[in-house]
Order: sequence, then structure tokens, then C-alpha cells
Amino acid sequence: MSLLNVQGMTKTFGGLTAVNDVTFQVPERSIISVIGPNGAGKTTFFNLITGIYTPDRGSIDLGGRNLLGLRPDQVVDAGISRTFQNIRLFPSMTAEENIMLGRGVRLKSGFWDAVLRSGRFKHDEQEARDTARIMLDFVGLSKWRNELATNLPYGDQRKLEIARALATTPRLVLLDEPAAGMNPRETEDLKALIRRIRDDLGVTVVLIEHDMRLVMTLSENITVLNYGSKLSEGRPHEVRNDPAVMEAYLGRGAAAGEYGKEAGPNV
Amino acid sequence: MSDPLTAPRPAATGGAPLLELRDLHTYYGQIHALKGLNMTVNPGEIVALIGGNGAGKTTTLRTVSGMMKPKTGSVTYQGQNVSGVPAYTIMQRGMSHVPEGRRIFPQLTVRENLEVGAYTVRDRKVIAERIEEGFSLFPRLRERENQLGGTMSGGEQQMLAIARALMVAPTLLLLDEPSMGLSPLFVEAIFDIVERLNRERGTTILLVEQNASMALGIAHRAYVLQTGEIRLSGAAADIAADESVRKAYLGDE
Amino acid sequence: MDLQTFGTVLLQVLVGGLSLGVLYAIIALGYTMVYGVLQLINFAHSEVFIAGGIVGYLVFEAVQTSPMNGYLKLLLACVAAMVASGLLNVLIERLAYRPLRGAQRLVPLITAIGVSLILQDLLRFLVGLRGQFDLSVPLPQGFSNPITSLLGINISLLNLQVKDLILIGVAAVMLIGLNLLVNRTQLGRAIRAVAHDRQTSGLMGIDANRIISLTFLIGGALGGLGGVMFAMKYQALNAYSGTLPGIKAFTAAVLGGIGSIPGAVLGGLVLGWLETLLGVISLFSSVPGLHWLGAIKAEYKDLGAFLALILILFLKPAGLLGRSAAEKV
Amino acid sequence: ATTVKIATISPLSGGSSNLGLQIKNGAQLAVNEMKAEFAKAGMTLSLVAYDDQADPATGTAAARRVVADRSVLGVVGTLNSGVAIPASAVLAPSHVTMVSPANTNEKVTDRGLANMNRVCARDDAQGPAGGDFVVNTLKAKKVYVLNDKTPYGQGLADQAEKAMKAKGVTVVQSEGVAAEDRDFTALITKIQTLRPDAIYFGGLYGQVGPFAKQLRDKGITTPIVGGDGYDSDDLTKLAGSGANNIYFTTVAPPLDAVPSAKALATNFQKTFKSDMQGFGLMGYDSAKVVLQGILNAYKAAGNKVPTRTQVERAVRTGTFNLVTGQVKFDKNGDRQTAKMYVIAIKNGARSTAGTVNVVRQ
Amino acid sequence: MTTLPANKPFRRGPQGADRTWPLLGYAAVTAALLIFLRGSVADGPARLLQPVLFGAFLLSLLFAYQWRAAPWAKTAVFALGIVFVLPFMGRDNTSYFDLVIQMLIFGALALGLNIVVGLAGLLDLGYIAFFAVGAYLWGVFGSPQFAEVSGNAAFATGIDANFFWLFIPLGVLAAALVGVLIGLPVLKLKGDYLAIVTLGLGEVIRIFANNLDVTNGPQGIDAIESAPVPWLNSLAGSLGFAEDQYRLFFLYLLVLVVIGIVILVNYRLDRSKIGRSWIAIREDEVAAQAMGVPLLRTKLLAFASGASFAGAMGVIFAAKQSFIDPKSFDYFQSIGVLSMVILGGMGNIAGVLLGAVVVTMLNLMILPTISEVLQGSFPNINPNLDPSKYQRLIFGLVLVLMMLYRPEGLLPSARRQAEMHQGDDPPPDSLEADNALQSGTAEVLSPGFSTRGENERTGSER
Ligand SMILES: Nc1ncnc2c1ncn2[C@@H]1O[C@H](COP(=O)(O)OP(=O)(O)OP(=O)(O)O)[C@@H](O)[C@H]1O
Ligand SMILES: Nc1ncnc2c1ncn2[C@@H]1O[C@H](COP(=O)(O)OP(=O)(O)OP(=O)(O)O)[C@@H](O)[C@H]1O
Ligand SMILES: CC(C)C[C@H](N)C(=O)O
Ligand SMILES: [Mg+2]
Ligand SMILES: [Mg+2]
Repeated sequence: MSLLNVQGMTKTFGGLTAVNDVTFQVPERSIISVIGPNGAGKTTFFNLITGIYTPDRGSIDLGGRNLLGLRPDQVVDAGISRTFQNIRLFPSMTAEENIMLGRGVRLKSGFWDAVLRSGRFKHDEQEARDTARIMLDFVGLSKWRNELATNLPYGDQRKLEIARALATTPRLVLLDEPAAGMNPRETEDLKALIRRIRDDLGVTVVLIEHDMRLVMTLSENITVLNYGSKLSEGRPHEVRNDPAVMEAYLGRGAAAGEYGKEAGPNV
Repeated sequence: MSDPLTAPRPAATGGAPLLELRDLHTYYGQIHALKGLNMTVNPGEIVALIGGNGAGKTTTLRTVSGMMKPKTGSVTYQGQNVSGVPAYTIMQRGMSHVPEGRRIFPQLTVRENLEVGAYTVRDRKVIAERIEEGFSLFPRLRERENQLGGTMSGGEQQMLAIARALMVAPTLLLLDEPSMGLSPLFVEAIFDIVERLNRERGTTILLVEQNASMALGIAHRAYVLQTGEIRLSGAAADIAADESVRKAYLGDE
Repeated sequence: MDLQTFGTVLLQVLVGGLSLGVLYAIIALGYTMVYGVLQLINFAHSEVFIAGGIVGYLVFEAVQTSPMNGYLKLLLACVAAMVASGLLNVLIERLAYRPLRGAQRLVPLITAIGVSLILQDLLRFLVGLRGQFDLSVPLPQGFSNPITSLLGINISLLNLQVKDLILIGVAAVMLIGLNLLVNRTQLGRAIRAVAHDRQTSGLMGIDANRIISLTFLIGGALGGLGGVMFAMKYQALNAYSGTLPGIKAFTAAVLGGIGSIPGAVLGGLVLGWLETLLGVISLFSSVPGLHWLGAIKAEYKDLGAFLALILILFLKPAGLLGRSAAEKV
Repeated sequence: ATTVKIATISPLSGGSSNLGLQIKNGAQLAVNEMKAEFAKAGMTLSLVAYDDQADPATGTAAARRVVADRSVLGVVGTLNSGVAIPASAVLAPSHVTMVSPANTNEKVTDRGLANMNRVCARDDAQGPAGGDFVVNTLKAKKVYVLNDKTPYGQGLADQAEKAMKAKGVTVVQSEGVAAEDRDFTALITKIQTLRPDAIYFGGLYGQVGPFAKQLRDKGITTPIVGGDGYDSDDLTKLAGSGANNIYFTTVAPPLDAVPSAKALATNFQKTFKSDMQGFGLMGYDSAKVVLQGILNAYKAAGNKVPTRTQVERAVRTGTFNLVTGQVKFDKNGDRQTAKMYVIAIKNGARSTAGTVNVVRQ
Repeated sequence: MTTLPANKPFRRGPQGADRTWPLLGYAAVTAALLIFLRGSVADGPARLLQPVLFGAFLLSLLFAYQWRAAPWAKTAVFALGIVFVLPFMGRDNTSYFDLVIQMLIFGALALGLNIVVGLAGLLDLGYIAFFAVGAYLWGVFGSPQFAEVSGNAAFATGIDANFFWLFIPLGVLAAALVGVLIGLPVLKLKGDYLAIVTLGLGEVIRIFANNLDVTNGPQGIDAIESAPVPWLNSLAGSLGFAEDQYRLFFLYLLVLVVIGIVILVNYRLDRSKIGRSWIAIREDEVAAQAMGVPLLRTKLLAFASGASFAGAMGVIFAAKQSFIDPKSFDYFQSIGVLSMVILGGMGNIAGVLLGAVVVTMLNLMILPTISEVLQGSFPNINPNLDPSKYQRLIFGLVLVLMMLYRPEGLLPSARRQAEMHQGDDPPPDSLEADNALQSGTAEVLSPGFSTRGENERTGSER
């Protein structure tokens, strides 16, 4: 039974078809990767799922609920949250506040609760704060709790974005190039973190990545996009050995079967 | 079509280093990002600068290109002290910088981005030629000539940023993580281009990369930066062979 | 009202709105230029523009009795006003905006308002030195003459004066020239690059400060020209009379799509026509079925500008010819 | 000695400052003149001048400052009825007497405030006088009526319109134009289309001047008629080449109509280096009423510095002999007998075309 | 890396040594000077000292807020200042009353605008329209104008003045409603488009007020009533207030209560999920929405809350002025309130209030006093040099100089300060200079000169 079901999704910009009739399924509690050449439409695909763009055609449903036509905030409410290819934290908020903001969608209290400081309001604030603490611990950023988000090192900002996304208690989280700008060491830590998101929190993960070491060792299934269309799909070793994928995306390195085991310098 | 990278080599600057950083201290407010950095880049070299997140690689490049002013220390470029000189004057002297985060002009089309990149070039013919060169390096840019820079995909923007920096046929090219966000196929292509620029045109290159193994693969020399200080320097091959480097930056267990 | 009058009035609205519209457009471009490069609503532009008008007045007055050709007088006034307003604008940028480059966006907005207030009183002082508050502008001989025929066609019913034609002609030349400058030259691209990312433009070898100064110079000069045109059109001005046209011109810029030169022109024309039409629309109340138009008296003419603005932006959030920021997620 | 002040509230800056200054300077002359007399009574007299910028909100703010300054016993002002109406309301609870040299709108006194008085005639006399002139002298059948949307301009135009209609004139259009507006393009188009025989414009010289200029510039010679708002030397300056065929009624006397004003005018010129005009004289007389009122109250109070309430009563009930004639107020503060003048402007030169006496029962 | 103190990251709490006694001493001295010198500065050039003394006294209230001192001492300074010193000065010289009430009215307006601009980052240049809604609401009903409107002479002084109490909440409602109505169509606009449209809407409301019969056009409405409170009047009488001061005495107390509520609401909203959402949309709309913040609803809430403060104060303003006209609500007033917010310190409640106090004092006390004194000293001055004519110039200079020397405002919000001081004195062309510029408000603008007529929307398509 798949959690996310995307059927025949299409989006064009002017004359350009960025996403072309893509059908995509994500089983519950899985880690799925979307890869493909630059400009293949991966980010656009995420934007379509999260309601940032409206598809020209196609349907999206999450656990049986139709998401088509929902605004981004409603999509979050329905259980999908995400990170961005270019980090988008709230720079003047602390790490903790960033996460508390993310928690907001699950809090019940409203305007009058805030003005009157009702019991519900106090309960909610406590809940948000607790969530922030738990999530910071989870991604290993506790020491930055009261630091402004902009002041965090790049890699930690990426993790904070993940923590913020998780604070919405999603069923599915979409990560757009989480390892970009990380060195191989840091990428290893990230890999462990993503596994824990699935194993400890039970959240399904879909990620876009160009780092094949991460993709090949982490994902259960890989979807390859090229010029907006699905080029290939399957388990990592299947995709890795698909000649079409090699040609369009992986290049010689992959053809030699080297990905997943980085080639040393000057070898 | 003729290979864009076989243009004539610019004259070498002689024996003196092209770029020399002396005891550089750079701050972000209270944050001491560079703590006494020393470094040289000789004409015709590819020098790799590697280090973990927040080590100060980007800050080093920013200080070199005049985007930031060092608190103390000096940056000597082509024999002249340029620390504190605004970026635009330094850039007018044959330096080019591909900044972190690409910094495309989102409101300008792809072609206009390239034209702005050639701001210091006066000759319209030369500009047209170089745009052609850029297009043949990255055919995707030609396809999207009139698309707004801001709507290009992450990787496409990276291509544009590199092409834009090449518009002035730089003597010294600063590259900040050029492979970030590029597909594996393109990562190889980029390193290939960098190598050929250096080999065939003699462009000197200061390269910052997370993909340390590949960077060390094409570099002549390398520096390892850690919390604002140089920890290690030497021939790229030696650095690549260094046990601690392999562990810390190359991901070897 | 008979059909002929009806047609005549409409024609007059068309032509009158045109000359008002291009005046708004010239002023609007001063706003647009500065807004384009700094994202700053230069509230002082209304004074920069009226300063040009005052300089123009001084020139007209000084040469009033000279036997010089009228067009030469006008040229003199325009050049003097453009230089004065251009330099004034550059000076303002140096003193009041440049030191605030690193500050939040609203901070320069407040200084712009402050500068606008300072200039109002300084200009009033200047005018007051002549013992006056309102100025009555003496025009060269012949500028007010009606134009009865153009290219052999009798156009006396259009009610045009020589000065209207001058205004429209000058505006056309300026607008086309500016459009070429901004869109076809490296300077134009540099302005747009600086506008979006000052720092990265430095990496392209662009001296952002110089570009900004240049933009203020051009914007100010356009303001000065607008001021002379304003003085010529109404023959009346005072130190405070820039405010309302200023707001309307900026509205025109936004309406057309801020940042777009053709947009500013289109926006100006829309406002000019709308305003002129609303001003006379009660005349049409005698047309059967339109008697309710009688309630829309001339005092509502300014309403049109703002209602149009709201309506158009509701339909096209980036203005008629604008395009909103392309920011990819 | 006790400090005693009177205040003027009038526009000292902006488009009607020419007249506002006349009022202030006229009052200043009166104060200068009577300083000695006050000193003898143990009072140091001075004048505070407030600038209302012809703006009601600024004027009421000034009135509030007047109220707060307990040494101010009376106010001379304002120029604009629109300012006088709210400002006098602010002064009323504190019983600060106010004598207006220029406010002609009926509402100024019709509210029955105890502190508000005026030494000039009212618009319900002035409007009909203008209307008479349009009908009888200009023989107009079709009139275009315009007002500047201030209480004064609108009130006067309404009065004139009513009077003209009563005499069978067709009002082809009656509308307003914001007082700051100098763009008359649309109005001129209308006038060209409607072809009235005369234009009645209830407004002030600062706006009427450019209007006349733009109108004449388009070759339209239709007579322009208005009220005391035209009564400034600046009108002809601003109208420039358009200063022709303009007529107005006014409540301030032309100086040559008041022989006794000659010495005063000389004094004015010497003190302020500018010519005295009719409203300068009215300002002087208004100040005289206030000052004389204070002295009367002083005596009535047994040679003690009077309270505001006492001054208020003394002004309302006193009889004052002034340059412009005798002043006595009725129960609402209107002058019982006032004079009006009709002025014509031809080719930039003004001349008196007639006078009207106004008597209130 | 700078780490802010744990737990209360953004309370720039009172720092340094305990200053209980210096506070009490300062407050006592300034209050005493103000009270005992009042007679000697009542006239002549000495009047220039009035603003100095008064300002020095008001500073003690600021210090009581800022300094580290015993809570009882702070309370005492506030209480004595508000209950004793200010009314005392008001009784002696009504203009102090007038000034203080106006300060508080503008304070509430500035706080309302602060929500819209400072927290939610929506530049509203027509904010004064909401104030106008409240003012005209009561103005029309609570004055002789009602007789005209209703055509019923029985209302010659308006409806029963006791309705004033009802009209305060009505003002809140009406303004909030107008806020929502105006907000719905325009809040999807970005950045300065919103600014200009709100400016336009403000003008539209003003033009209507200027031309409609209900509002009595440009003549405005005068003789506006205020609620009769006989017991308070007799209290005021027994405290030695003059009869013409009763109304101000009442309004002073009323306005204190209202601003208290406004501050409380503002504070609580700021520190809540809603406050966080506002900041989030200010900094990055796309990310905020992608984190579950409903954009339109959150913006409308900001607009309506900000508007409602203005509505309540509008009703009170009308009663206090007893006269309103369209000019009191032109766009310049909106800008005045905006300058209070920015001058004081956008985003910070105390800062915004300080901004309102400073600007109001400048406009209503310092500038008029200066020009009156100068004019008294040179009665026959050339009218062109008349100092009273240079109020705009002086006000403009103050704005410019303050911004040049303290661009973050007099009392910057800790959050914004942290933002601005990350890169202390950045080099002229540095990244920091730009970052601060861009992160100040998060809207994405459309700079540059477009060559093509494309109309692609950003971020979310809805
Ligand atoms: N708003 C837009 N307007 C026009 N074209 C767009 C827009 N957004 C995306 N595109 C184009 O659609 C294509 C798909 O872009 P997308 O960002 O989804 O690619 P991607 O697969 O994420 O690439 P990358 O790996 O480089 O990030 C690209 O060619 C891009 O230029
Ligand atoms: N804009 C900034 N404001 C404040 N501190 C900054 C800023 N940019 C960088 N820093 C700090 O300066 C130090 C050096 O950062 P720099 O960006 O040079 O590192 P880097 O080596 O390029 O790292 P990365 O691999 O993440 O790009 C880090 O501690 C970082 O947190
Ligand atoms: C002098 C006049 C312009 C004043 C006018 N009578 C008024 O009441 O406003
Ligand atoms: Mg992408
Ligand atoms: Mg970096």
C-alpha cells in the first residue's frame, strides 16, 4: 500500500515541459530518491506535490486523500513537509523559534487564546517548545538552540531545515539536495540521520540528490527523471546499470561501476 | 566549430606569485573567520583549497576578490596590495569569481547575465564571441538564452555562473564549489573544463571544493583549511595521500 | 448634447490626457529609475522635480524680455533645470541614502521623506526671497497660441496649444532615448545588475556607487525636465505643488509595472486619460440614459488614479507591463 | 506688571499668507499703538501670532495652545471661515473671545457662540451682491459656478447660486475643485463646451489667479466673478496676463475708500516694509475691538486684570469707534452695520465699481 | 559565534548593576524641577526650557522601564508619574494634557502599525484610513452632523453622548472590518506594490471623506461630543481642575486604559504562534507557507489587529479634538506614524512607543515653542524668515539625522539588532551590507527594467 500516489503529473512553463506525465508511488516507511540531470524537473516535481505550483494535469493523493488544489500550508497540514534546495530558514529567528514555527500547524490555539493567554495557549506553547527541544536533539543541534539561524554553519542550517520540517509531524518528508555543500564525512552523518528519520520517527522520506554515494546506499528505490519524463525506475543496482541512466546522468564513472565507492584521486 | 578553449595563452607574470595572502584576519562582526592565513598562488597553477563546513574557504575567496575587507593582513595580486580595494577594481584586473550560491541575476535573462559578466570588456565583437564560447561549453544555456536567470534550475544556474565568470577571460579564476548541485555527469565535465582552461589557456585557478577527491585530482597544489587557519599544504597528490585528510575530507573510514 | 460636441469632447480628452499622461510619465521615470536601482521610493523626487520647475521659472523670467527665440529660451530652461535637478538628486543620494546602504529598507524611505520635507521649506524659502509663494510663469511669446492646423488638417477643435505639442514632442524624444539607453547599453544592464545584487555586480567589475550616482543623475534630470514641462503647462507652481503630481506619477509607475519604462509611459497615459475624462464626464449626463454621470463632478477626478491602480493591480499584480520577481523555490 | 496677550490666528505660510500676514501685521500695529495705555493700567501687552496655514486642523491646534496660555485674553482671526468655525469651538469652553476680520461664512456666528464675533459682512449678503452684479451688470443668462471646497468658497458659491437662480439665471454646472489644485484643464474643457456668459468662482486669490491665467491663455474671455477671497494684491500678479474681466465683492474697504486710513497705511508701510491692504485694516480694527474690550473689562472689574469671561462679555456688549466705522455686535456676534464693495479688474488694474450697505436687524 | 542568553533569547533584559536609587533620584529630581520651575519657564525665551524639563521627566519613565532596579521602585516611578505628575502639569497648563493624550493616541497607532509593518513586514502607507474610520464613525454620530445626516433636528448635538462607550468597541469592529475588506484584494501583492496600493486606498478613503455629504466634505465635523462622566467631573473639580479641563481629564484616564490594553494585546500576540507566523512571512513568504502558515489569513489578521487599534483611538481622537476633517487623515499622517515606528525601533513595543512620544513632542511642543519664542523675540521679522515656517525643515532634518545616526531606531528590537550587528561595520561593499538590506523585509521585489511583458508569479501560485 503506497503512501503517496502521483498519477500523470505534468507542468509546463511557457513552451517548456518541466514535468511530463510522471507517475510516482511511495510506499509507507520507505526511502525513495529522485535523481536526474540538471533541469530534469526534480525540484519542480517537489513544488507540484507541495502545492507551490499547480499541475497542469495529474493527481496527487496522500494515504487516500486528494491533495490536488490545496495550498502549500494545507499540504503541510495533510502531512507532507519539505526542505529547499536553496536553504530557506527564517534568518532572524533562533534555531528553536524556527522549529516552533514549524510546529504551529499542529497547534490548536488561535487569536483569542493568545490574547487571553488561555490554558490551551499555554499548553500549545509548551508543546512547541518541547517539540523544538526534541527535534534539536534528534538532529544534533541542541547547542545552537538560541542561536540565530543565519549564524549556523551551512551544514547545520541544512539539518535545522530538516528539523523544522519534521516538527510538523509529517507522514512524508521531501528533501531537496540535503547533502549539497557537504563533504563526504558530513554526508555520512546525514545518511545516518535520514535513516533515523525513517526508523525512529516512522516518517517516509523522498529525496533529490546528486551525490550518488548517498543515493545508492540509502534508497530503497530510485526514480530517474530526464527532460521532465521518467527515464527509469528501480532498485539502486538496477538504475545504476541502466544504460540510459548512465548515458544521460551518471557518465563514465558510473559505467565503471564506481559510484557508491568513491574513486581516489589520481587513480 | 573551433574549440573554445584553444584561445591564446595570456602572458605569464614572470616568476613572482600571482596571488599572495599574508597573515590575513577577516571577521564577520565578532566572528573571527580567518585567523592569520598565508597562501600563495603562482601563475599557471591550479590550487585547491579544501576544508570542512565553516572552515573559512568561502571567506578566503571573498577576501581575495574584495567582497570583504580583511581586518589585518594583506592580499597581493599581480604584485600590488589589493586588500581593502573594492571588488570592482580588482575584477577589472583580470580576476573572476564564481561565488558561493551562484548569485545569478534572477531578473536578467541568461544572455543578459553573460553580457553583464562582460561588463569590463569594451569590444562588442569580443563579447559576442565569448558568449558563443559559453554556449558551446554549456549547450543548455543556448537553449535557454532568453529564460530569466532566476527560473533556471539549480544546476543550470551553476553553469550560468561559471560561463559568466569566463566572459572576461580571467587571468585568475576563483571557483567556490563549482560542482555543487551538478549531476555526476556534469561534475566530471566541470572538472574537465577547469583542467583544460588551465592547461590550454594558462588560466590560474583557485578552487574551493567539497568534492575533495576530484579537486585534488586536477590541482597542482592544495591547502587544507580548518577553522580559519591553514593546517596543511603541499602538492595535491601528497595531500590526497595524507591519512588525516583522507579521513576527514575524503570520507574514508 | 449633440453628437458633434460629444465627439469633440472625447477628442479633447484624448489629446489633453495625452499631454498630461506624458508629463506623469516623465516624472514617473525619475521614480522608476531610482526605485529600479535601490528599491527605494524616492519621496524626495517630487521636490527634485519641482526644483526643476522653479529653475525653469527663473530662466524664463530672466530671459523674458530678451529677443531670443522662444525655443532657445525653452532649451535654456530645460538644460538648466536638468542640470540642477540632476545634481540635486546626486547630492541627496550622497548625503542621505548612501550612508544607509546597509540598513533596513524602510530606513532610507524615512530619510527620503525627511529630505522631501527639508527641500519643501528650502524651495519655499528660495521662492520667498522674491516675496512670493505662488509663482506665475511667464512663457515665451507664442507658446500659448492655439494650433489650428497640423499637416494641413484643421485641428482647431482639438484645442491644442503650441506648448502641448512641445510637451508631447519632448516627452517622446526623452522616453525613446531613455528606453534605448537602459535596454540596449551596458549601462542599462549594469543598472539592472546593481539593482538586484549590488555585491555580485561588483564581481562583474561594476562600480555600484558610480552606477547609482548615474542613475540618480539621470532620474533627477528627468525630474528637472518634468518640472519645466509642468511649469510650462500650468504656468503656476509653488514649493509644495510637487506632492500630488508626485504621488500620481509614482502611482503611474506602479500601475504600469514598476521598473518598466514602457510601463511607466503606459501608466502615465492611463492616469492622464482617466483623470481628464473624469474631470469632464459630467458633461455626458445630458446623453440619454447617462444622467447619473452628472453626479461625478470634477472633484472626483483624482479618485480615478487610485481606483484604477487598485483595480489593475487586483487583476495584474505586477502592473500592466511589469513582471514580478522570478524567484525559484 | 501682569503679562496680557492677544493672539492672531491666520495663515502666515502657504498660498493665502499674503492676506494672513495683513491680518497679523494690522493687529500688531494696534498692539504697538496701545501698549502704552495698557502699561498705564499695569499690564504688559504683547501679541502672539499663530500660523494656521489655512488648515483647520492646524488652526485648532493653535487654538488649543491659546487656551493653554492663560495670559491670552483674546484672539484676532482667522482668515478662513473653515478654520474659524472649529477654532472658535475650541476656544468657546474657555471663553476666549475671538474677533474675526474676514470670516464671512454664516455658520461662523450662526452657531451662537458667546466668544465669536466678526467685524465684516456675511456671505448671505455677499453672495446675493455678487449674483446681482452678474445679472444686472454683466447681463449673464448662463453661469458656471465653481467653488474651492472650503466652507468659505462653497458657502459663498451656494449663496450666489441661489440668488442668481432666483433671478432666472441658468446654472450650467456647479462643482468643486480642491483648493490646492492648479490643474484646470478639465474645467476649462467644460467651460469651452458649456459656453457660459459668466463664471462665478467662490475661492481665494491663490487659486483664482492661475485659473484666470490658464483660462485666458486658452483664449476664453468670459468674466470671472467672486468674493472677498480675491481681495489681495497678489491676485493680479498671479493672474498675470489673465488679469482682465475679473469682478469681485469684498468686505474689506479699499484703502482709498477710507480717508482716515491714510496715516495708518503709512505707519504700516514704515513698520513692515509692505503695503497695507483692506484686510490689514480689518485686522487692525479687529485687534482694536479686542484691546478696547480688555480695557473696558478692566475698568468694569475695578481696575483689575479681567478674566477671559469678562473680556468675552465686554467685547460682545461694547460699542467701538474704529477706522472702518462704528462696531456694535448683535446677540450672535455679527456687526450690526457693515459695508461691502464691488471691485473690477481690467487689464491688471483694479477699480471700485460700487458699494453696498448691510444692516442686520 | 555570539550566543544569546538561554531561555529568554530576545528579552534584552535590564542589564548591569542595580540602579534602584539612581532611578528614584533621577525621577524625583526631574519631577521636582518640572513642577517647581513651571512658573519660571512659563514665558519669554525661558519657555524653551519647557520641553527640556518635560523631556527629562519623561526619560525617567523610560529609565524605569529599562534600568535594572527593584520592581517596587519602577512601579513607584510609573505610578507617581502617571497619577500625580502628568495630571498636575496638565492642570497647570492644559497643553501638557493635550500633548500627553496625543502621545498616547499616536502611541497606540504606532503599535498597530508596528504589527503590520514591523512584525508582518507589510508596508502600509494608508494606515491612517483606519484611524479615520473610527474618528468619522463617532464624529458623524456624536456631533450636530448627525442631525444633518438623519434629517432629525432632535439630534442637534448628536446622539446621546453616553453612546460614546458603545462606539469605542464599534470603532474597533468597524476598523477591523475595513481592514479585512481592504486586505482581501490587496494582500496578495508583494512589497512596494502593496505600499502604493495602500497609499492609494488611504487616498480613496480621504477623497470620499472630502466629497461625501455624511462626512460634511472638506469642512469637516465639529462640536463632537465626549461621554459625560459627572462623577469624574466632580472629582476633577475637587482636584482643582478648571471646567474646560474636565474633558481632557476624562480622556487622559480613558486613553491610559486603552493604551494599556493595546500594549498587552500587542505583547501577547508578539509572543505567540501568531507573532512567530508574522515574522516568518516577513522573512520568507514561500518558506512560511511551506511550513504551514496560511498566508492570507495571517496577513489579514495582522491588518485587522493593526486596524482595530487605530479604530478605537480614532473614536477617542474625534472626541478629544472635537473637530475632524479629511486633512487630518491624509497620507502624510500615515507617514508620520510610520516614522514613529521606524524612528523608535521597529518591532519593539517600547521603542515604538518612544518613537511616538518623541515625534509627537517634536511636533506639538518643541517646534511650536521654538517658533513662538523666536517670533516673540523678533516680532517684525521678514515673513520669509519667520521661524514658524520652518517646521517641516526642522522635522525633516530630525528625521534624516536620526536615521543617519541611529538607523536601527532609538530602542531597536533585540531581534533586529541581532540581525544588524552580525556584521558590525561591514566594508562598504560587503555581503553584510546587502544581507541586512535584504533581510530587513523579506519581500521579493521586481527591480530593474524589464524588457518583456511577462507576468510569471513567484513562489506559490496561490
Ligand atoms: N518558473 C519557471 N519558469 C520557467 N522555467 C522554469 C521555471 N521553473 C523551472 N523551470 C525550468 O524547468 C526545468 C526543471 O527545473 P527544476 O528546477 O525542476 O530542475 P531540477 O531537476 O531540480 O534541476 P537541478 O538538479 O539542477 O536542481 C529547468 O529547465 C528550469 O529551467
Ligand atoms: N554571513 C555570515 N555571517 C556571519 N558569519 C558567517 C557568515 N558567513 C560565514 N560565517 C562564518 O564564518 C566562518 C567561515 O565561513 P565560510 O563560509 O568561509 O566557510 P566555508 O569554509 O566556505 O564553509 P562551507 O563549506 O560551509 O561553505 C564560519 O564560522 C561561518 O559560520
Ligand atoms: C479673506 C477671505 C478670503 C476670507 C473669507 N471671507 C472666509 O471667510 O474664509
Ligand atoms: Mg533542483
Ligand atoms: Mg563556502
